[in-house]
Amino acid sequence: MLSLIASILIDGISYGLVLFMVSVGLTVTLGLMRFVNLAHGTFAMVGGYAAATFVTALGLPYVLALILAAAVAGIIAFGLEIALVRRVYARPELDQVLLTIGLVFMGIALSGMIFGNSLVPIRLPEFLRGSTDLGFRSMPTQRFVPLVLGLLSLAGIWLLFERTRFGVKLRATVDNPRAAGELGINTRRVYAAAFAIGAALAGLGGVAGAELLPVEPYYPLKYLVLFLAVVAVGGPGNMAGSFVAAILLGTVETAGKYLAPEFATIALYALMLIVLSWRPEGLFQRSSKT
Amino acid sequence: MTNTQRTLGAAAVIPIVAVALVVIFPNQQAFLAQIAITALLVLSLDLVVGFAGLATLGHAAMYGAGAYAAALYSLHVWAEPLTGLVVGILAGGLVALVSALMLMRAHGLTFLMMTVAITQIIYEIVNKSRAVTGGDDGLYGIMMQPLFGRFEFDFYGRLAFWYAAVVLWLVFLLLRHIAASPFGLTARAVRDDGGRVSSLGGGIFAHRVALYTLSGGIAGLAGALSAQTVQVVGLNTLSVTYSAEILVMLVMGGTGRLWGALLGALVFMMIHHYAAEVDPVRWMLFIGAMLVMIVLFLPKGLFGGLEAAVNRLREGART
Amino acid sequence: AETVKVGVIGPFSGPFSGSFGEPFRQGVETYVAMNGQPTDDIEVEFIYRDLQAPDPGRARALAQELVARDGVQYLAGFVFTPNAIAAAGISAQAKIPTVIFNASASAVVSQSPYYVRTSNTLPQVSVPTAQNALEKGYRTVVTAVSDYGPGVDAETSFVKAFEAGGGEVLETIRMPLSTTDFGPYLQSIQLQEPDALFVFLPYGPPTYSFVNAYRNNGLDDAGIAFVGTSETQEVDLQSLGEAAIGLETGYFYSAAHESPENEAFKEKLAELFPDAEPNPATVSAFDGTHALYEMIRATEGQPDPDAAIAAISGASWESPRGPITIDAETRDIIQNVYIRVVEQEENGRLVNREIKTYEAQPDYGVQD
Amino acid sequence: MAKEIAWNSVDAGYGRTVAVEGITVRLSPGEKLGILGRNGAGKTTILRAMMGDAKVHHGTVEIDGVDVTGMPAYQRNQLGVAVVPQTRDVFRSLTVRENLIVASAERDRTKLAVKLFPRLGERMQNLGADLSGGEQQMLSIARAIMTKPDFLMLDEPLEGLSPTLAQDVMKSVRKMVEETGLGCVLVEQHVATVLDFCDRALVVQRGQMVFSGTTDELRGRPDVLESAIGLSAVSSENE
Amino acid sequence: MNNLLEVRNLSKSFGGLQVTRNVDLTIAPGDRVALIGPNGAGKTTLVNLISGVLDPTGGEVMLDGSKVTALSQRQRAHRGLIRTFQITRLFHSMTVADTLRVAAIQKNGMTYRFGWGGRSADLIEKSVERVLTDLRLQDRRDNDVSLLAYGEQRLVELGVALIMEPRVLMLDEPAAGVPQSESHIIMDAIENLPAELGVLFIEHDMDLVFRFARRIIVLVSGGVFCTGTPDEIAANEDVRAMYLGEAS
Ligand SMILES: Nc1ncnc2c1ncn2[C@@H]1O[C@H](COP(=O)(O)OP(=O)(O)OP(=O)(O)O)[C@@H](O)[C@H]1O
Ligand SMILES: Nc1ncnc2c1ncn2[C@@H]1O[C@H](COP(=O)(O)OP(=O)(O)OP(=O)(O)O)[C@@H](O)[C@H]1O
Ligand SMILES: [Mg+2]
Ligand SMILES: [Mg+2]
Repeated sequence: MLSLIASILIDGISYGLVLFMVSVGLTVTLGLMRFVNLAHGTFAMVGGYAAATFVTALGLPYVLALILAAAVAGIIAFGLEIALVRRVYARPELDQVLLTIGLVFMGIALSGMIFGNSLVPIRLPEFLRGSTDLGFRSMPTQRFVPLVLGLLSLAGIWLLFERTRFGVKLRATVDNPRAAGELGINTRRVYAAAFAIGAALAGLGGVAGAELLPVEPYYPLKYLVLFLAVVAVGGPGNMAGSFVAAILLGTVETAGKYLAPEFATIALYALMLIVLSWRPEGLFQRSSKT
Repeated sequence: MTNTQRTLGAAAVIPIVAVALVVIFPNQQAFLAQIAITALLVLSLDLVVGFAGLATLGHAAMYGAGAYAAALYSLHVWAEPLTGLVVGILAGGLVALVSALMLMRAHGLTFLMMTVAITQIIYEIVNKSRAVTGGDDGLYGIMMQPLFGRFEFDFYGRLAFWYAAVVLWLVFLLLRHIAASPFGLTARAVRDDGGRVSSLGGGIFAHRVALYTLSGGIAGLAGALSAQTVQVVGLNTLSVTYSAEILVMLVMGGTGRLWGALLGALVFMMIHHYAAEVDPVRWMLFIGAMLVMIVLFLPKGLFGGLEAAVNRLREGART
Repeated sequence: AETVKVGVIGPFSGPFSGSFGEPFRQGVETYVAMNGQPTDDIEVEFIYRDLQAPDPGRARALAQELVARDGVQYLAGFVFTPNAIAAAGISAQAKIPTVIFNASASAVVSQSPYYVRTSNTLPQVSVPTAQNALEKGYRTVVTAVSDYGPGVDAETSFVKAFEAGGGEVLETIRMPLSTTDFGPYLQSIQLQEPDALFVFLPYGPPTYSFVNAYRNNGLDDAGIAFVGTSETQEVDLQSLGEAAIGLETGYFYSAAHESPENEAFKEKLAELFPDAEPNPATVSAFDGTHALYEMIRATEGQPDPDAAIAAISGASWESPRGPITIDAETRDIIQNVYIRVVEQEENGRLVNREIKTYEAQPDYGVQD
Repeated sequence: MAKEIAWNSVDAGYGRTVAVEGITVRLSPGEKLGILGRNGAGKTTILRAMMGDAKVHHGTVEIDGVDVTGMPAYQRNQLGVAVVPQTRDVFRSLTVRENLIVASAERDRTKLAVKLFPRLGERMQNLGADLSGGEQQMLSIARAIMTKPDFLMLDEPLEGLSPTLAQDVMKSVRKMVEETGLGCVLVEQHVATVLDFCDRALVVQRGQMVFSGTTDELRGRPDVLESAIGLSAVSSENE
Repeated sequence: MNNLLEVRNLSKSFGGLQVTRNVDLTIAPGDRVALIGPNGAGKTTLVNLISGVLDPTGGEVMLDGSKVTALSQRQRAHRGLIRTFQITRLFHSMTVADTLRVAAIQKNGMTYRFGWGGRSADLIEKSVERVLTDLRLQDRRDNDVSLLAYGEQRLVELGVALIMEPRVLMLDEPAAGVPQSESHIIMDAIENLPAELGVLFIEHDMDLVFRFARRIIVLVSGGVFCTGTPDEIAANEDVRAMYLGEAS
């Protein structure tokens, strides 16, 4: 019994960390920037393909490839932001939906043409392969990647967006771009930087989560609901919220798999329904501290 | 133009386009029937998206409910088409009503994700009820009786098309009427600022539930049409992916105007069909680029763009 | 020369294009390249239509349009059961002989008197797999399949055959199709300590994640044998990498099948499509094209659906997969099922080495 | 420091519409310009033209001799112009402190803002959305001042402020004008306030400039006040 | 005397911050009461509590002698308790006339009508016309409200309240943003309301307050500081020092 609970927690949390890693970029672009970024998965996929290419074709070490992959995703996003995305911030959400869905379609077609329609594995280095013995059971070693990266990026973005002036500027720009500009903020630059950071994090997540969500052209559509769920349940724009939400969703689905295997998916969605009915703004929300 | 002229003009559009389509595409009536049914579904979606201002990825839940209900009705109760449509409306409306009670206090991303959750749960339940629904293999064996006891459903889809087109036409006229009514005006007010409407004594929750149920009923009707004309109902009718696809059609056409829904469905289906025919491998690239272009250059969707072009022509003609 | 048109409906784009759409086209074109036209004065023209996913409405519309507008005499392809069933109405009423390249539910072929199948059904491969598991001495198994039509078919027929042979099924797990993390399932299976684990998953990402999870959660160390079906499919095999080595599966085609027919087929395929893997789907389409040729020849290119179907019913030939027959009664395929084990060749490539053959397996059907 | 700001025969509006026409004014440091006019006359639009929020169809706006027409707002602010918009535009999802930090992270400045509006000091951790109307107005004024502008444009800044506070605000602004040479544009509905506070005034009627001159001159033009502002009893109210 | 509105011992806190302290207040038919006080005194909050936007932490609101504290904003509106908002809240996609129509539809319970026609529809058109005329907005009837100048939006905001034919009307700074020269349009409209109506208005413009109020309530730090006639308040040294300053 005890070991069952321990197993549920271990598997749930480690799955939750993967969910967090693949969604963390979206907490920036959708959560903070309020840009309905359905193309989040595209940047994650770009990161994944980049890492696979760096490791397999160029023989770079995994860790280096990971960092470069994030950079590649960030740079591509930066270009897209300047060319397309910035034109629709002020437009209705549905226009953003349409634009990013367009990007998703194009991303799918292009990656299929370049990398083929089958999945592309990212070869793990020796020290991440196989399993690690936890004493009473074992766990895939690779799962430590999302663990470490997840905590690092949580801390990093919390510091960046809650504790620096850049973060305040970004939130001000999102709140009221006109007023922000009139107070001397270069809103375009702030947006472009934030979008690129979001995409770079997506790229990182794409690599870190690739064992569970393997990289392939349809990646951006297949897992879209997953990304969105984490952000919605956590409360858009709330980093800690997304983190808790990811762990919660991961654990509940995992518990479902252990206890009622066929109903794991239903459990996950029922949980989502319950949380969102109970707290329509997500688990956490900013409020006045009085 | 007087109001009556305008109304008559609007009423004539669908029949004229339907005839034109049949003349241009004489051998593709099953495809045309698909377009008409999809247009009906997108029209119902416009009530939620355009009139209530709620982006949803769960509209297929009602469509699928209508489709399965009409299919089961024809398999086990009576294979008469018109009563089957009523069953579809009731099923779609019922699913909408029940989920509206949960949904209608939410909005934005929360609403979106709740619609996803509901749809996925229904999907899983239908998938698991294999004995009744056929699960993932689909529900098949539907043989409809002749329409009005006289017109046989032919495998070329001729009757299917006219059947769907007439239903679409009637629903469109009905919705146009409703859009201009006190109910429709209130819907727009609720979308703009619900809190303000309740400060005026309006029951926004009840109003939203009513609107969502109406929309669900029409989605169910579209589902029933699909079940009767395709004769197979698959789980895809209940999928989030399909919900997303019709949302794309609607936004592409232009929200809140009803015409946009029709135009979006027609254009998207046509382009998808022919792009996929010309280049089955790369058509997604084309469609993706087209969506991006529409957002950039036609901010009010295809219908908004069409309208602007017509206005410019008129102005040009005048000067 | 006179032209006979064949409409091929399949997922030439979308998530299934890698595992089905592309192999379909490769199979057809390889066959044509190897055999030329059916006769000197008949030319076959293949018209490909894209149908990404299960969507009966579109399936029906495409079939109708191919028949009415494009004037095809034959239809072919179909990956998903509901699509094949939706097109059956057209096939039956317009009398269009149709060769199913994949859709594997048992009921498909019976939906139209003009349906012929050159792929497989799940009972067909699961029953011999169960027999093999029994022969290897496994007494207890847990089954884990994806929760969709084929998965359920595989589970039902495996369980039936395994229990009929005296084995015990400890638990049957149906995993939702959207599952990405298989760890918990494998951990809980491990707790039950079965002799073996029977698996059926669709191709692509789920297979990849599952096989990795099987290795990384230490099931093989715990001595729980992997009894698979299509998991080491050639499309996925190379990307599975080391994790796949040693896995045993039962299926109807291995690219490593040793026969002159297979060699010729692989050689031509590699010549036409250097990046292609010879897949079960490629072979199904290859054989399907053979069936089409047989029917066209028998009717001399004339639309005579009943004669065409009569000509193919009961036909046998040597396919790259081994000997096959089209059942004269059911128009379904009868073929060998091979037990294979994944090995690494000297050049580093992984192959499904055939180690055992169950000959001339019919569709056992699913009765539940 | 910017030497002057100028509107050079500006036609401005929204989209294709033109809301104001032929606006020509300049303002030097230490000057106080009042803008008067009826509802919808175009007062706000004149300020917006300077910040780039209204479309300038014709003419130019300049800051210190630099033609800034078409420049993004943040550059105009960096050149020394700040605005307190009529709609206040506080960042609703940011706390009061963050609202202030956006404008400037300098501690001294924050202190200055709190000194001007002690009430804000008590509400530092509140979200902008939860502030009372008057508090939002204070925040909006404080924020603009924190960007250290050379020219401050105030669009009905006293709206919603209690009478005592309104007097304090005008005093503080006057002090800044005198001490730092701030140039100030004041859109006000109280004619008395404009006559009392400003050196010069601009009266707009239906988008047209119908008067431009010193406030003393305006006092002597009851016809303008009557027709453009609809005030017949100016003199009596001015007591 | 029967009061239209009676507020007893009303309190509200946000977390640790008490914004409304034990407020008692009555409004009788024909009352024209001004609510004044420093910024942040809790005036808007009080209106929010009375209209049902916020739930009080203590105390009661009575309408026509019956408790409405537990009722929603909507139900209170149905009983004739109508308010306007300090920061205008209009339907941004609508024209002026449609905005007023929406209000009239709610007023007449026509929300679930799926067509125009019938006598109540004429009624609606008539009341829309009347309000447009009263507020001199006839020219603007087909303009989008979001494109109006701010002052005009304030007028529409008031029009929406008027069309509801309230019994108790609470106006939160109705004249803010309206040029001095035009504030009389608003005040005239208020003046011309049926005599038996009770009006509570918040205003910082002392000219208007002293001209129109027959009773003034001064709110400080959430509590009622004093109540009196305009003359009494104007003469009150404490109020002068704290709030009025040099004004009047
Ligand atoms: N965003 C906008 N889009 C289109 N027209 C607008 C917009 N804002 C204002 N207008 C129009 O421009 C004209 C001038 O408006 P403006 O806001 O400058 O007036 P104002 O003098 O500031 O009035 P107020 O005293 O009411 O603030 C008005 O007729 C108004 O309807
Ligand atoms: N949701 C909230 N959370 C925390 N504090 C709040 C909230 N709402 C209002 N307050 C505070 O309560 C106090 C009273 O606000 P209220 O809006 O009632 O003031 P007011 O008297 O209307 O002022 P003004 O004249 O400036 O409009 C303010 O200090 C405000 O910051
Ligand atoms: Mg203005
Ligand atoms: Mg207030």
